[in-house]
Amino acid sequence: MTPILECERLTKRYGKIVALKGISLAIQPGVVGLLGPNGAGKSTLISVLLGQTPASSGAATVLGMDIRRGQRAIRRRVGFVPENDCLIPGMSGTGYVYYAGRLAGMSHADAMQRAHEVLDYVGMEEARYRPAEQYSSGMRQRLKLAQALVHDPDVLFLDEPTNGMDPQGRQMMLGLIGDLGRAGISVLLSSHLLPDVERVCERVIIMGGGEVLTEGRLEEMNKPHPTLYRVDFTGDAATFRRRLTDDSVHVLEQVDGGLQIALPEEGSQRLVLQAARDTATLVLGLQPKRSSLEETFMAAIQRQQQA
Amino acid sequence: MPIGAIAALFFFTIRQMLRDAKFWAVAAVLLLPCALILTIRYFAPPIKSVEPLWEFYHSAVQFMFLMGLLPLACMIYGTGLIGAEAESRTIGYLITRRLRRRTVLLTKFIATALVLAMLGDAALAALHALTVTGHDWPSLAAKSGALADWNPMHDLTVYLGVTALGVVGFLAVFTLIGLLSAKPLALSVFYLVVFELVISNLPVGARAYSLIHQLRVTAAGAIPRLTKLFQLPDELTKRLYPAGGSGVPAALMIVGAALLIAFVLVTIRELTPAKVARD
Amino acid sequence: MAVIELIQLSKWYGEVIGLNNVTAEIGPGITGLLGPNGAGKSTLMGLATGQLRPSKGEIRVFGESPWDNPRVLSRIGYCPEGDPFWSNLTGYQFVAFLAKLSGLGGAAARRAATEAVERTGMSPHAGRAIRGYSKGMRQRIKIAQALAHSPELLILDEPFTGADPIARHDLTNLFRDLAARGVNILVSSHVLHEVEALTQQILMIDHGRIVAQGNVQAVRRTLLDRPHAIRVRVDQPRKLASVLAGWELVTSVSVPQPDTVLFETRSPEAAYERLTSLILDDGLIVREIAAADENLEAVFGYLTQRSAK
Amino acid sequence: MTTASADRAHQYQRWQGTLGKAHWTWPAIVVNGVTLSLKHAKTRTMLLTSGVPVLTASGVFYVISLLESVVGTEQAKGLYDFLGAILRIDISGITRLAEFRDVLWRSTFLMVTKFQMFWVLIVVARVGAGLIANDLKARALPIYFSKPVTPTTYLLGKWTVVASFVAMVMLIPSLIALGLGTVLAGGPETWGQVLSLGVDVSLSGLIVCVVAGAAVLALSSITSDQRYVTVGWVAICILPILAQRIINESLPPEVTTGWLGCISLRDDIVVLTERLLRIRQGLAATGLPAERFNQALGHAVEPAKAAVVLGAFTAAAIFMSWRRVVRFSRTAATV
Repeated sequence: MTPILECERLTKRYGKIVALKGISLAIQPGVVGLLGPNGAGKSTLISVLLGQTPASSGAATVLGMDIRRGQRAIRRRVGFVPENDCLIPGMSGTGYVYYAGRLAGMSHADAMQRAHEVLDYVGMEEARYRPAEQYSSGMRQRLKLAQALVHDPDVLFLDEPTNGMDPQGRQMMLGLIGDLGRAGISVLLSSHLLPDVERVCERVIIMGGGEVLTEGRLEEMNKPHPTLYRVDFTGDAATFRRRLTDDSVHVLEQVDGGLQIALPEEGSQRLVLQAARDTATLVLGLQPKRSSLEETFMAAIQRQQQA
Repeated sequence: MPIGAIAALFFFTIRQMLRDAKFWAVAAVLLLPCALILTIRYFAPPIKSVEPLWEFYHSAVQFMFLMGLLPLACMIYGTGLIGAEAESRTIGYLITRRLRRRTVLLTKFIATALVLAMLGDAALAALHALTVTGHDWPSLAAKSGALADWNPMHDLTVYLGVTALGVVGFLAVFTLIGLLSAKPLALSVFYLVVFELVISNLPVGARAYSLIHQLRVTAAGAIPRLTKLFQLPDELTKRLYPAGGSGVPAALMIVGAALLIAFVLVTIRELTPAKVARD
Repeated sequence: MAVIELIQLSKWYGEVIGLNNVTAEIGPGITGLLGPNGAGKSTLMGLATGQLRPSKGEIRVFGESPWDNPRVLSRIGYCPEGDPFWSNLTGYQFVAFLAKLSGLGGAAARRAATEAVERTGMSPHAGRAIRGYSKGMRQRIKIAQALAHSPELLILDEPFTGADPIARHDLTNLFRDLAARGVNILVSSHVLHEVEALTQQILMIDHGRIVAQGNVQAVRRTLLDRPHAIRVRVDQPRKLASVLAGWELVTSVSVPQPDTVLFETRSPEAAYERLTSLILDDGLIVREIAAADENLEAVFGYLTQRSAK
Repeated sequence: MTTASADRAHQYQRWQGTLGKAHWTWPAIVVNGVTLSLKHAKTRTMLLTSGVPVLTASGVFYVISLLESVVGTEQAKGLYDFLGAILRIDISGITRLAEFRDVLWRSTFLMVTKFQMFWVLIVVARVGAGLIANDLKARALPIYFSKPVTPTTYLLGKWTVVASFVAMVMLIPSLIALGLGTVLAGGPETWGQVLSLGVDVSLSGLIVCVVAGAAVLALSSITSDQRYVTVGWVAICILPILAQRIINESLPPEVTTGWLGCISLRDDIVVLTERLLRIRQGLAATGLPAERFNQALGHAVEPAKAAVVLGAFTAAAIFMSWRRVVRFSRTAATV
């Protein structure tokens, strides 16, 4: 599959500060997470790809179109959801999405019909007729997504879509993004909220200090460890520990309400349950140690800081 | 009394004022008369006597500067003294610390008044210099009758004082207006038209409440011939602008009243705009 | 002794309700203030820092009303929500000025500012104007000004919004460290795993009313009518699921992923015990057993849905 | 075959339509800007009341035609004084009015233009000040520049919003007055004269639209606070008028008819309108002694100089707002 986006030593300087240090990247279609600490260059990369900020050097193409010459053509097939609120005061939700459609080049009828279609999709009921200033932050986020979808883009850039939203709002937003991915729209989701990226992205690109540190499929980064486990239990800790070590289950550390253990070999979880039943201990949890995205993220950043 | 905190806020207000583009826009407006005088002196035929110079100088200071540009500058800063901080929501930092609200208001008021007074006096001095200097004084004086003995420096010193008094007065009134209403612009224009344009010219006691009148009384007290400028019948002039008279006490009373009400308002009212979002 | 006391406190703006007749005590240590957007968190913090006046009832901080009261306010460090800044100032100037405003002398203020900037990891950026800061840096410099004058009570409104994992990691340790040294902290947020990492003591607000208060587990137990969810990753999920469906103490069973069984029960202890013996007797290979909703997110979801009914 | 699926509405559907050419989005910006402004009741009432003085012009035309029919009789005296008062042209005792009608109509429009300047000041301040400033304050520019909208299209759209309101205040009521006047007063033989007058009036109206639009947009692109733009706009309009008055009084005529006479935009526009309506030639051609009508005319400044000053000012304003908008589209609009 042709990549939706390619960069060749893309660089961007703001005076002395180098925001993008010669990034070379190819992003395949699908829902991709762009992860990185503040100031890693995520927003700058999106802004350069959208042609909102000129690149200092290097080249890049979006959907095969060069970012310097094909700027307007790119914006007809790309949708952008900015991080901060960008409502036009005095306009209703419908009017706002309709206007976005018109700005994308849609006719009056198309824009009006499509506006209501995307507002249905983001679950905006009666509120779409009220002025947008009165919306809660969750509803504003949905409105921003609707304005980016109105001209049916093939690629969607999202800048911190769930930042500052409460759990219901975040779950709703991530649901919508996942659904878009399944509907065949490629999504580039820039965020610093790891749980959100974990929940919705297939692949992740970790950026730091204007460079790409690592990239890859989410499963590889998030593999459960075969033998390292954490056991949560109630009952007499001492007898349980002794019984475990007798069954050659190595107890690494006692943590609040549980034990960090290492199984002798893969698949021998039964030993733990057996030991528990025999010492009248109740196992409340048996969880493999997962190199969570957070650890991969931290490791990537530390490696970059040492280099 | 937390002197350290008050000093910190005092110098912070001054530094922020000088760094803001608004300050240079206000300075430019105050220096407009100078630009005008320069063009006129460059193109005008040479004057023959002191009279036209005297008249132009005093009408420029009285009607254009004291009655027009100075109140405008004080309006821009006065209405925003608390309003600007509230709008940028930085007011929360100032009123949740060591200083009571009225102390915050008073400190910011004094700092702003000081800077504006200096700016006003500088603009006045520039106006004075551009109008009065560069003339062949003796030959002019010879041909002008009563005004031959005009000493411009004396008038300048009087006006420097009057300008400072004007700044303190107008700033106090506009600070109060800024606290009274969410849309201070409309109320300020109303105050300027009613008090400083209408009431200040009525032949009735209410004149005393207009700041401009008090400034004129102060100026006329120190420059007796000034009353010629106001074209009023003699006995009225004597009653309103007595020689040696001064409007300072009355002006300071207006300032005091405005600040007192402002203190009460700033103490009882919520200054942080509430952000309300509904589903 | 309670640090903050709310006595039948109500606050409304026109006809919009901020807080609705709330009586509570926020004690020493770290208290997490939770609730969806617009629930009343910022209103409560505005009242506690003397910026808003109660419409009805009373609020006392350190025993006194915080309104226009320097005696109380100088013992509080307040980190507001959003981005209120004098953006032309550098980070250091911003913190030093506000330290002086809290009564610290020139030299003491400079020292306190340098230390506060250091502790929030902002030293490399302190010399630059705030205008150029990213969202995470703005959060950290805001927190620096709140703790520069070493207050006894820190009121932090959504301190983690916009902070990336590293920043959040450091800030969490910083707050824990401060709490260990006796500083009371009231931290509001709606990103639950942030609060979870900080404290078990929570006060939950929704639509202006207190929905729950106390330790998370305690709050969890009070929701007994809500079944516990348990997730099991096993090699033959269908088989396990069919057996579980037969147990009457199990209220619902599902197979969300090809290797996972998710079921709900009203009596978790009995369920765990029977589950262990079932797996051993039937020789299933289990890879993971975990409570699916012990953490805050679930507790939060139940509570706010309950109060929404 | 209906694909009945319950959450059909919540499924994301692709859209097969085609997007128009990028440049044709500026009418959408215009329509949006105008409708947003017209939502405010105050703006609507302002627009209605601003049309009234222009309609009085058709009343003046009617009086002129009445005078022609009743010239030489007793009532004419009253009508002469009325027209003299309004147009400040003393035509008492003139009997051959037919030739005068054209210049009298043109003088009426000059008077109307001078008066409408006041309304242009207020209406443009009300609708124009926030055009870019509010977009900056609400950080709404990404909406425009994440879509295929170019800075030029954006500016053209916003400028047309101001121009359409100025037209509503100046141009349209004038043409209506002209139409009413010809119906009431003139017969078919006057249509040729009316047509040329219509063209001149539209041209002068257009000049006002261009200058006012460019000026307020330049100011509006500087700051995100609409109030400063309003204060700046009022200052640009009023302060130069005061300065021009003082200069005219204190400097000799040969100076004030040159470059120094073109300081205020308002006076320049009035001078250009006089030239466009060919009033000075018209009044001179009537053979009336000068002092009878010089009150109706503004300060005699060379129209060419006034045009150059206006042109330079408008070009500078357009260039400045264009540069600002390009910068906003470049840095994702953070002021």
